[in-house]
Amino acid sequence: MSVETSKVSFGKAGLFNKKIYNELGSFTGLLIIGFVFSITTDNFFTVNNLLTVALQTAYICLLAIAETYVIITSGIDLSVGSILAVSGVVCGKLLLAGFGIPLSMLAAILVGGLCGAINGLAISRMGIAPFIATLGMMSIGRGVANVITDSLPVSGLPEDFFFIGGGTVLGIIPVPVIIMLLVAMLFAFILNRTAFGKYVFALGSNEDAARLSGVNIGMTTIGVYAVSGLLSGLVGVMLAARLVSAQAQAGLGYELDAIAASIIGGVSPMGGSGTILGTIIGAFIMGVLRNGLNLLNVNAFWQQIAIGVVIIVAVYIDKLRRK
Amino acid sequence: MSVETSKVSFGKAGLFNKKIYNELGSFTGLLIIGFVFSITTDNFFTVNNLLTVALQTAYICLLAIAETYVIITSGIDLSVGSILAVSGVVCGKLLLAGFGIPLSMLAAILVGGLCGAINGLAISRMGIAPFIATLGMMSIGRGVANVITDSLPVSGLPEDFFFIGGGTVLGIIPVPVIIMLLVAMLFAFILNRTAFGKYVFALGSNEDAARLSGVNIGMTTIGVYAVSGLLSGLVGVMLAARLVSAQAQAGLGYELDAIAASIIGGVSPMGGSGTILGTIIGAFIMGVLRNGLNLLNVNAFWQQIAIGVVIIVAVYIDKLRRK
Amino acid sequence: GKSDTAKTADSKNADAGTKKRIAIIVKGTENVFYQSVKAGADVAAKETGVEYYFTGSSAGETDINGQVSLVENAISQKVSGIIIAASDAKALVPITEKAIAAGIPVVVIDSGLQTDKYTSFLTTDNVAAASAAGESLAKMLNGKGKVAIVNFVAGAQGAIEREKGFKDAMAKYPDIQVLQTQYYNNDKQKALSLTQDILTANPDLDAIFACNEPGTVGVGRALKEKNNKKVIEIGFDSSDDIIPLIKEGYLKGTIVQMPYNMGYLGVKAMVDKLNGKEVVKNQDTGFTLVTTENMESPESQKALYPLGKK
Amino acid sequence: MTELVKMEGIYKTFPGVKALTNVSFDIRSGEVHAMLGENGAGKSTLMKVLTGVYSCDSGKIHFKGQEVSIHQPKDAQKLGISIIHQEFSLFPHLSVAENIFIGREPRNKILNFVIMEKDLKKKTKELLATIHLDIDPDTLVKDLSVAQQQMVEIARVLSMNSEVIVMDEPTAALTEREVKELFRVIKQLKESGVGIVYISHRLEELKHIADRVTVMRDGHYIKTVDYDESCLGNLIATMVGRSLDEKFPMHHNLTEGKVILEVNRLVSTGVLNIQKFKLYEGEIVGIYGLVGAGRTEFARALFGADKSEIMEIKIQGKKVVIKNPRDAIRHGIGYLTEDRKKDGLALGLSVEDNIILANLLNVCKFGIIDRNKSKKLSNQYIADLNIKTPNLEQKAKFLSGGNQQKIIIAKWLCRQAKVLIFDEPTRGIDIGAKIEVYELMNKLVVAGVGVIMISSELPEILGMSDRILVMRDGRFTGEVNRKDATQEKLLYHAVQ
Ligand SMILES: Nc1ncnc2c1ncn2[C@@H]1O[C@H](COP(=O)(O)OP(=O)(O)OP(=O)(O)O)[C@@H](O)[C@H]1O
Ligand SMILES: Nc1ncnc2c1ncn2[C@@H]1O[C@H](COP(=O)(O)OP(=O)(O)OP(=O)(O)O)[C@@H](O)[C@H]1O
Ligand SMILES: [Mg+2]
Ligand SMILES: [Mg+2]
Repeated sequence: MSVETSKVSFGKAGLFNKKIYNELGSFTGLLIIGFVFSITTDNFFTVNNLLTVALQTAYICLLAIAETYVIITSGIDLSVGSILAVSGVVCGKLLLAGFGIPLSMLAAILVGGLCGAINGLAISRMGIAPFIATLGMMSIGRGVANVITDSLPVSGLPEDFFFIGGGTVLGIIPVPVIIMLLVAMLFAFILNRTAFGKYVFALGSNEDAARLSGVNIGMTTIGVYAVSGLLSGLVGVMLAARLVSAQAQAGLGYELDAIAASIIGGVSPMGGSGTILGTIIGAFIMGVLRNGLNLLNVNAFWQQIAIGVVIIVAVYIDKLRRK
Repeated sequence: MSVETSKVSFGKAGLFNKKIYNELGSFTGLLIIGFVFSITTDNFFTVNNLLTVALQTAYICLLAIAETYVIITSGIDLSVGSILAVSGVVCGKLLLAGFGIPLSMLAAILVGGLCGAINGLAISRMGIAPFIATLGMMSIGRGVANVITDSLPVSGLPEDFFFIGGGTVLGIIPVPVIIMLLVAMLFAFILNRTAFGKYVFALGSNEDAARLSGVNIGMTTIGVYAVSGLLSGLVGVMLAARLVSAQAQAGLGYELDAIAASIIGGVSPMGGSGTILGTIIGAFIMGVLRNGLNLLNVNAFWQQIAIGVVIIVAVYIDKLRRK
Repeated sequence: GKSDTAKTADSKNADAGTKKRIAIIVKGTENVFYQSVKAGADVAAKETGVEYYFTGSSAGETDINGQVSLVENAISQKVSGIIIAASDAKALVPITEKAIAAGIPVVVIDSGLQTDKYTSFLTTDNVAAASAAGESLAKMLNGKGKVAIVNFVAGAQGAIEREKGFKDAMAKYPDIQVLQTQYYNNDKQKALSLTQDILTANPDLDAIFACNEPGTVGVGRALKEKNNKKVIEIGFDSSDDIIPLIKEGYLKGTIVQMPYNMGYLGVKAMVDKLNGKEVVKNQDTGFTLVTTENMESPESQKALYPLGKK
Repeated sequence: MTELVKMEGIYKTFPGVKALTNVSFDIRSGEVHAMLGENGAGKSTLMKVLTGVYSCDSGKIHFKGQEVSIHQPKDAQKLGISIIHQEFSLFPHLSVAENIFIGREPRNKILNFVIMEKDLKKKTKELLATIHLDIDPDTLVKDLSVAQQQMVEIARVLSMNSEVIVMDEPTAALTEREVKELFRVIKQLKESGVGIVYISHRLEELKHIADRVTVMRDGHYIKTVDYDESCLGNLIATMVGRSLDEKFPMHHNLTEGKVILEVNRLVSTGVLNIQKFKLYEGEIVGIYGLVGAGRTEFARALFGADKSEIMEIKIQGKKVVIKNPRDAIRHGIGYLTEDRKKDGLALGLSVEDNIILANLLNVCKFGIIDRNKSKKLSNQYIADLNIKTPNLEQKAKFLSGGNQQKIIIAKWLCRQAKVLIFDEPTRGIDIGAKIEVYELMNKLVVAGVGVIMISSELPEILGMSDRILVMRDGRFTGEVNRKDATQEKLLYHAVQ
């Protein structure tokens, strides 16, 4: 693909984005990383391992989609990891109380949405900076999850529950990957093709102009953080299902991974631009990197160094290409 | 002090800020929190405990001063905790190698400054978003600290070294508190009274305009992150001194505390405004809160919840007052 | 931790087919404790001529999901065997069972796993060890006093067990009051601050139990800063920072585990299994309670310096 | 007169846009060299090349006969070339004094990095006095009105003591009084031998100051002539490529339409005190006033953008409550703001997104956007308003100032509001486009829309309004009918 095509719009390039071309940079980066690992390790490029990577990355993808919405409005959500824990333990407790899998899951995800909406309220109605509001929720959520469980694992959950977090369809494709793809398509559609999506961009691009154009800033903000909470709740439920056990400590520190994935995927930290496809690529860059370095048996400390370097280099290459 | 005075400039109100009045809100918040603990516990309002709080908070204050500079330029520095660890272990290794306390400290702090300058270079020359550049450094720095020490504590340091991190002057005032106050005054002066300080504000207020006005954006950015690195290095050395042992795990997660302290203290997350005095008050709000809840013997999980709630409420009250 | 990388990197292609490769997956490679495990494994590997790699989630001990991923990676690499220190007793069960089903034997070290399909389980009995610590403390206190517990992370299996063992011992003495457990998240500085606050809040405190290395050091340093030898500290684990604290008397006693044994015996057990020999299902790797009084005894010295005195 | 600057064969392209093609230009000492051209003609780009904001693809720049290379703003500053940018380039969070002297603060003699606050303030006060601007040097720029901000920019350029000063639409944000002040300053500068480039779309200003005029079109240099009033018509024709017969197209004034908007009381302490205001269907009401008269405050309060204490208004005879812009829009009011960058456009979004932003619900079914409808609408307004953009996906920030303004107009046209408030609607748009906008307004009023036009341009107010209200200190101080209106009357009410 030559540089001259940069002005050619790819037309209706699916649900993800009008100009899929924008994502080619980070996608190339992903391919290069994958290629290097395919050569240097025996096992990277096997169906089994690739599915494993997809499964491992699906959770961070979902959280990164949440952050994408938030960061496009020029916010940040530090509470996804904690909300995830709250939803997970709520789901576990409800299952133990005998509410059945569908009902428990739904309620737990809604609890996540509620936590997110509270973030949104604090930000839009009380005027608290997103960093502080969600930092507060990060602490509160973790505390609540600990209080609910007394910090003991919630175990003895029905074995059927495992399907959501670790089951496979057609004997091979992990359920979380399917969930992630469906969610990604839905949220890409919402972002690009609905009024709400446009409001999200407008809010992040110029809040004053958006307000004066009749955008309901308050509802949009609450909506965005509620979406983030719902997705976190979903991930919480899925992680609990994968382990058939819910922990108050689940998802500690995942917020940084999720935010990093979005930004590596081209979401502007200043707000106003970003795509779901880019974010997913960003999450996979991180996921493939971790997996590949593990397969290479790189010492854990050198892995930390390598990951830091590759993240910066990947973003830099993408930057160069966009120029 | 009545609301009408809000437009009166306080003239030369010391080195911290032209308008000290702005800080009255968060300061009142701090006083209220302190007052509550003075009533509810026997030991909060004792010279001994207050000095303990000051000592515990001095480290976060220094990191928060670093973040203040960075956030005023509308950046963020996630790597302070890791840089701190690198400087700490470098200092430890140099001490073991017999370089003597002053030289080892100086070298270690400069290493911190160097890491910061690399952040600044990645941001200004490579155009990487501060979040990503410093996230990369966070990972790299931690990895380097682990590689240097093989993740074992660096112990057997000279006991004299303890003075920097835990010694007292006049038999009672902790050295870290004195260091913190001196550093705060110096950096408040630089921020308010020197050209570099103005450029920091200009960069955060309107980067395009700063460029058009001939401000050297690159050097200012590098300078700001180098300052952040130097201060992190200082804290790393001080923390190592306090334990008379350097750890690659030191300062894990401190970046969030430092950033929160700055924002609670009124630094705008969008850049362009903030004061050192406010930041110190912000750090003390968090420090007093932790100390007071510990003195109250509150269950650890309810502490998490309480801290989250109080942070949000404190910022909200400050917000209301500013209106 | 550099040798393992080099070793596997250059020998991998040459004799991947012949040599046996074992994955040792721990909770955190950054911990001194697991470094001793590795030291034991090194020796056993040399003795038996197998190869191994040593890994753990970079996100830390609470990252259960990360550890699951590491096991998955080991399975897709078709290693000969997995030695694991599980971050969670139940959560790691499905994936380890998957490994066993794929013909990869699993040896569990340090932390238990709630399945019986593993080959062998080698560990310190945390409950028994902490209980022993509690008993010896109760004796020092003459069965009377006020005791604080500072623990490393809420919810970690080891943390729960040690707290339980200690509290079980205390429960036998009605005149001993135990305060709310507080957590320092494996940060020595936080353990230090926490101790100061606990001492301020409870001027009449008699003793503190710290549940692992960072905590033991943090509490000890806090006491040393105030030159406080009145409050009795009992710790868990050993390190170069802990030993002087015992010598100086700020730390009255500490439980020393035998991680070296876990690594050494773990690899041995795995090799036996791979060679088709019988393996003991549950092995206690033991612990030693080192106190200021007994620290010069040979037994204590061996516990304190498993890698040999430098 | 000596030649200060000579630019030759300048080329500059942006992705998809040939902004400058083989342009030549020169500046002599002691002259005002005016530059004319439609929106997007390349005027600002040429000046940005001169002042180091952009590097040109090819071409030469000579300064006082020597070839120079200017790659960044600092290079130009060092040579003594400074510019007032078309778009504000101030620091909202810094004080007036800091803004003016940023990068050139008076320093302590020994500790060279320390700023002498007292000197800084003193120098600022002196400087502000020379342009008769009475503001405290400590005021933060974000607390100033648009016009005051523009004056601060002018002060900054004056403080540089440059030999060449470029003014890119300096008067777009000023009112009559400050414009006079500026012209006085320009004359002084001329006398002291400074060469000035003056870009403006207010052609009537030229007669006061211009010595030579250069015309540009579509990135090409067209010609340079000595200014002389008789040639203006000719120049306009060259500029827009056709002759314009009339400046202010007459509209068919429907006598006695129905009252569409009625304000009985609109009070906001210390800012606004409006007692009676009526707007009829099919009428254009002009609101005139000096800087800070409160016109923008009136518009914002009416639109619900600012809180007001008392607000009793009726729309089409029905009492309505407007608490926020959404309410206003729902009741059929549209508001084109005076500062397009600050609150008019989402600069990072596409042209299409900006145009349909206020109108999303009408192109949506169940919240899902009908892409074809949205494209069709946008294209229609791009054609109607002659907006120059390579495509619908172009980000708004890459359009020239005037075309950005047209996008905002398109946004409200597309919304089909019943009452439109235009705050400085023709700020920064070229003469051809102005007439298009006027014609559009006429079309709107014929269709029954009521228009409130806030403007600081007297000719525009006089030429377009059916009725003119004058504001001062947040109150209406006079009402004049179209036929009785004269400049003197309006100014009398404005300062009374
Ligand atoms: N940074 C940029 N990126 C892409 N295109 C640009 C950029 N800056 C200007 N242009 C384009 O270059 C052309 C010339 O713009 P310029 O701003 O010089 O016009 P102008 O004559 O100053 O117009 P106006 O009177 O509206 O200010 C326009 O088509 C504009 O869209
Ligand atoms: N953001 C602000 N903060 C404080 N005062 C302001 C602000 N904006 C405007 N003002 C002040 O409010 C008053 C009214 O300003 P306004 O902008 O409404 O005047 P205007 O008649 O619209 O004039 P202009 O031609 O400048 O638009 C002025 O005294 C101005 O200085
Ligand atoms: Mg222009
Ligand atoms: Mg106005």
